[in-house]
Amino acid sequence: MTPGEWIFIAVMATTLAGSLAAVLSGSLIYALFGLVTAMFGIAGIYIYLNAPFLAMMQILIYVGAISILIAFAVMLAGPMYLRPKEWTSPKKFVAALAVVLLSLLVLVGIIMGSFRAASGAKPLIVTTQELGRVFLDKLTLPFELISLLIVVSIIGAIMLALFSKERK
Amino acid sequence: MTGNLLYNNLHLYLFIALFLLGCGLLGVMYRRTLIGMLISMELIMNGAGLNLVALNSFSAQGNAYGIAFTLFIMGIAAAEAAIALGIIIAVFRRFGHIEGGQIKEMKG
Amino acid sequence: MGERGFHLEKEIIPVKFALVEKVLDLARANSLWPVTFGLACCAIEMMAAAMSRFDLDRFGAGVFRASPRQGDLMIVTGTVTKKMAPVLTTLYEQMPSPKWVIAMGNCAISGGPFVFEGQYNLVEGVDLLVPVDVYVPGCPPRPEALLEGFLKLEEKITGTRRFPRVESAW
Amino acid sequence: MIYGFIQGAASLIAGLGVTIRAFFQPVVTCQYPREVLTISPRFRGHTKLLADAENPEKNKCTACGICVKGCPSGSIKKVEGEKREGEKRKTATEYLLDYTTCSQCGICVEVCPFDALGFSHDYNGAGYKREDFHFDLVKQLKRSKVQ
Amino acid sequence: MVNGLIEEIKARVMGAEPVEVSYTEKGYHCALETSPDKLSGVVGFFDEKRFYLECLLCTDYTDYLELVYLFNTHLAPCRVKVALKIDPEHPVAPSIAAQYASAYWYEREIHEFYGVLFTGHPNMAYLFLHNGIDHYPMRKTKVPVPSEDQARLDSFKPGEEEDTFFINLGPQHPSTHGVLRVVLKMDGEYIERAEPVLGYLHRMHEKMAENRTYQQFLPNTGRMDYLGAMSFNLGYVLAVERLCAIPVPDRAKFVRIIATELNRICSHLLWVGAYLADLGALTPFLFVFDDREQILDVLEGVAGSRLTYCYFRFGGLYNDVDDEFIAGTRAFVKRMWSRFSLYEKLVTGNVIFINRTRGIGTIAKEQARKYGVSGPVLRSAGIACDLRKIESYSAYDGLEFDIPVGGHGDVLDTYKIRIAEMENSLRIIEQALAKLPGGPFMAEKVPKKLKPPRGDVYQVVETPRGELGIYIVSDESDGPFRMKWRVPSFSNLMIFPELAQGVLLADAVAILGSLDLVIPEIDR
Amino acid sequence: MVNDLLKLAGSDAGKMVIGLVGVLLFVVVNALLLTWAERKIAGHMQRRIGPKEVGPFGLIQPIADALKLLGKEILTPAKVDKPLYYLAPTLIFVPVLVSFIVIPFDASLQVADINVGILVILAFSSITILSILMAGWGSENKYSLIGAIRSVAQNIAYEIPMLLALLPVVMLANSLSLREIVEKQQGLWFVVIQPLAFIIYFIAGVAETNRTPFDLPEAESELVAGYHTEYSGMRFALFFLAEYTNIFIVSAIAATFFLGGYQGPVLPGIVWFLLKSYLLVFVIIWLRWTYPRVRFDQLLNFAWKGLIPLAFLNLLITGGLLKI
Repeated sequence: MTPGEWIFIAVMATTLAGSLAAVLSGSLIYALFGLVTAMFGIAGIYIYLNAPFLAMMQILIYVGAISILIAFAVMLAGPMYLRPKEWTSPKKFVAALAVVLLSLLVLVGIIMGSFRAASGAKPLIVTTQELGRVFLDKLTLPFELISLLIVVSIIGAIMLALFSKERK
Repeated sequence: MTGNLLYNNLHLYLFIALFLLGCGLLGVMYRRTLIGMLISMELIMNGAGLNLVALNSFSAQGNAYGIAFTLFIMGIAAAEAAIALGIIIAVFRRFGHIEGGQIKEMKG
Repeated sequence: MGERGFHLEKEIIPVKFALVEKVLDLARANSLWPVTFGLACCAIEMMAAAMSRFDLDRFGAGVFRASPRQGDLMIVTGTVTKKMAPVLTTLYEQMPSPKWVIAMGNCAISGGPFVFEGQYNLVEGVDLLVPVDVYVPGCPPRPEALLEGFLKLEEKITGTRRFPRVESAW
Repeated sequence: MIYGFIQGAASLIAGLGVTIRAFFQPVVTCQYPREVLTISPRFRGHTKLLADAENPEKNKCTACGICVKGCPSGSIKKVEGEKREGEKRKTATEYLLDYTTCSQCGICVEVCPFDALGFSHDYNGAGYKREDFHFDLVKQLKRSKVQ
Repeated sequence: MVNGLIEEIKARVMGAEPVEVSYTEKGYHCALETSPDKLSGVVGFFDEKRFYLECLLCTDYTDYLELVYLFNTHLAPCRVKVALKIDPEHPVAPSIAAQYASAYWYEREIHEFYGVLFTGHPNMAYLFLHNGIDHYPMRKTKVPVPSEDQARLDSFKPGEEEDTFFINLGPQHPSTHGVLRVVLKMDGEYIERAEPVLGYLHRMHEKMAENRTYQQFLPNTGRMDYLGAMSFNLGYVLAVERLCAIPVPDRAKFVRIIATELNRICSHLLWVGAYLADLGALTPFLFVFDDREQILDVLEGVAGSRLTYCYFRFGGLYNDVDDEFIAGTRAFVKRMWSRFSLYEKLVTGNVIFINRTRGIGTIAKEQARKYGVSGPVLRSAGIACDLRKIESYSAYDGLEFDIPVGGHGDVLDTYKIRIAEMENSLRIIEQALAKLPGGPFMAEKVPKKLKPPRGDVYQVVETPRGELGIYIVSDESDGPFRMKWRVPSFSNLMIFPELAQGVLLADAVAILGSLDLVIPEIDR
Repeated sequence: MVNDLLKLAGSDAGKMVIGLVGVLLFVVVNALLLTWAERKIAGHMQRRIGPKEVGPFGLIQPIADALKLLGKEILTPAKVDKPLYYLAPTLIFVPVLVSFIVIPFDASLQVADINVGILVILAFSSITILSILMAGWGSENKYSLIGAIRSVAQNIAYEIPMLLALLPVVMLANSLSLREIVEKQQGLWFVVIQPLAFIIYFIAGVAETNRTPFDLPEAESELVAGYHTEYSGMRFALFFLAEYTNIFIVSAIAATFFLGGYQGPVLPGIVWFLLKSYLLVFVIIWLRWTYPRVRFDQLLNFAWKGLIPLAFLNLLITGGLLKI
């Protein structure tokens, strides 16, 4: 195997481990850092899929914005000195077991399948310019809608925060 | 030669996406706090995005719709996180905790 | 046990590598970051020693850290009361070794002018609480005396004196 | 509002001007061990015994004990003297001062009826032991004579 | 004013017998004795007349305890001493904390030092003392603390409420300038409640005074407020001079003024620096120390010490000033006048500084009266009360200076007032230097051993931080029977919990800094 | 793109390693130099000398400090959340190293010219926040926690104007690669066309590096030492190192984007680049020793109500003018 493959395996393992940690860890802050790890892994995968722009956006948005927002929520919503605890009951082990078994099953299936249907095709290269053109030529309406959505959601979030402050 | 490389295999990407989806679903079901659920939701969204990009890279005919839609997903995720943050704070102020299962009274 | 009832042993590295240790000592002596621990009058003179006129920073000792975790040297400047004593020992314990203590001013050394019969609130000397390396007497001592204290401490750490001695008129 | 903004920016730039000017001005530091400030002649260090003007070998203290009573913090631990031949008063042979409890107030110097005490200009003492500053002023006087 | 007041008290308050006393001998205008049941009526009268509670103290005369309430008005001095005798076996007195907020801490202090229980006081927890105390320290006879009161020694327990976020500001924190501890109950970055805990530098000055002679206490004065040591020294010397009726030569009076004003500039300078350091700017701190060193050089030249001068003696000075001092002072005054523009550019005009300080910690006039604040903090509220002018002592009445007042009562005002006060101090120094008379610097007949007549005396001076009052009771021995220091920082700090309520942590630090606290003075 | 990476990773691994070692070396030397410079500049601004007695002009001072910190007892407070506490100081180094990979020191002196270069820096800089968060949360200290929360809020607020200020330059240069942006400034520095963007970027950059007047996360008079209150010895040194490297990175990006990077007459490119960067570093240090700290709400208001609308306006105008 080439070094590139080894790195790919590492990236994949990071992603899987991160997502598992995000779901299974007992403390929310660990879950959050699991999510961050998974996001980095996915960014790495995007690089392998020849979408470096997307990879960087992934980090910028998920790590730089969303996880920070969640971290904020963790800190604001738990009183600061109390660490919000997640499920640490036997349920956890049941769930972990379920996930592991399920994924093993899937993995076996995939490996069987992939040997049969290895496409061998090289991933497509999409440049940033092309991406921009797609956005502004063909997907103008969704693009605008998304911006509208974000604006609305920001206003909504502010309203929610303000509204609840009044109630207090 | 490149065709045999591990990372040129579509199925592997799909597997990762599926795994993320599974993890996310489990999290949404079993997580007790709203924030935990939110984290799991993000995993699901990422799985979907990964799926789109992978399919776009391997089977689209030279267009970039998949990547574009992944970017849309990111936008939606950001919006969702903002809203969720608002809701979580509101819920916390209202109920004093953020445990989803314990929130019974939804009106007012 | 030390003479005043506490453990004076300060070394944390059991096996000493002579040269490494020497270089480290040289570095430590030239980079004594004090914890800001101002108690009373002498604290003002300690500040004065760090200010433009005297400039402790020349010896690399001007980095006053507010967190005890990042300091090497505790300058006890002023009267230690019985209410303050537990705080002082806690702060001392929070500092990572190797660490040093300068008792600045007569109050810190012995309770100073505030000792009288029947006093109910004074610790008569900070060396009853933590091991003191250098004593700087005075009420308050001039900033030069504190600088001299730093030089004395350097001398203690490295074993040699790098700076000229200033003999004051008796 | 725009005016306020400009005014604020101007004030910030004025502040920068002050510091950069100081940057190019000469330093005011006295580099202590290499150069020393002149200490005022009235500087109150710890007390010292003064030598008799007529007989420099002898100090002026008569061990009367007034300073011991006058000292607010009991720093003067012990004053003893002996009467020598041909003199009217005693001369101190031992004068123990615990400098670590002294407050340098100068009351002892003021109350001394024989003007036997003065202030030393020892301004930069530092030592490794408390006991370094328990002075015997009679001995110190002799030592300073030797130097 | 005094006569009218006496008549009015007689008319309005049942059974009160006020007597006029000689101000020059006693330091207060009117004395009045009352009993516990009538206290509330008397206090109510003064409250209605807009007097402020200057000081509340207790004296142990062995066979009875005497509580002394000193009331005064801000602009026309009319100090009334209200005395209340209570039984030392069962010391109980009604609390007046509801009428005067400043009594809240004074009563706590008396409770822990004398064991007087104030009925109706909301919180009798200890302010100063540590856990090992088993007797009331200031009582003349050793009275053990009853076991049920021992629990109160732990003055503050933040651990009681588990669900809240507490922050301990201090006792060793960069922004408290020493060893003040403030327990903050937080709501995020906002402060819900602030509770100062004192006593980390309680050096027993008042107890020590009872064990020492008048001369022997002199060095303590400089250590109580090490930044305004001259003012404290002056206050003590004036009080003893009043008690023993010692005349002071004119030259000494003027030198005292020069030295005190130099020291005042010194103190204000240090405040400016330390305050800016609180706000995060360190360079002004070093600039002010540069100026300060010039003053210290001048003062060391005459007093022989840089910080704890102990320069004034009963009846005069420790030693005379020389030409070098006068030349040095002139040079400093000249230099200082030119430095203000630098501070203007670096600090006063700075938009960040203005935004940090404007509109926070606002004190209203009524609030200032209730809490008995003094000094620049009081003047920032718009009350032009400066004891140098209003109750002129030493030779201040011959000198011309202004009393800067603020309009808003916020932190920025206190800053501006302190800067203006420095300018006024420079003016005073210039005038005093011009007027400096010759002659002796020491009164001729000052006995070596002071044996003042029986009685009490009160003396105020305006220190850099505000009103300092010294109350001395003499029993004809050579040392004071009781000495009480009414210190400005103590009453200024009292207002902090109210000002800090609901503000950001950063603002609380700014407000705390603006009060210009010197902790050894509070703790005494 | 992948091929580039693979080439670097596989056949050209040597070059990569050399680049990384060089970057590491530069990071350390730069941070040591900056601590010395900071103390020396601060000293002279306050009319004192600063480090002097340790080595010539006190130049050995930072080495002594570093050695001392290395020789300190490795102290882990009992209450800390260990994984977070340990990970934070190391994690804070990732963005630092990644950023150096794409910064062009000279026309040929760049570890890798990635075509989304600026995005790499911006994306990875968010790890800094995460590690501050870990440090604050993991320390189990209230001051640390408040410092961390402040830091997060501050970074969110200032990342946006930072990005918005860089966008007009990207539009002008029509590229995300740092080298190309520098090349486009052959004749005219972008600071001439985009003065407003430069100022906004610089302010936001100062805020991102937590320097006075925006040093709230480690506000000494309020929070003791902020998020690194509980760190001692080498771990604390890592935070320090990262902080100074971040200052350099912010200055370097400003130099690259607005001041023509390594472009300049006579002198070699790297000299110009370092000269411009260190000039900006000097300005940042200069600011620190002049101003008081702003308050938390003022800080956020300044970003949300001042910088962001201004940056948007600037972006719109630039876009409009470009179309015309």
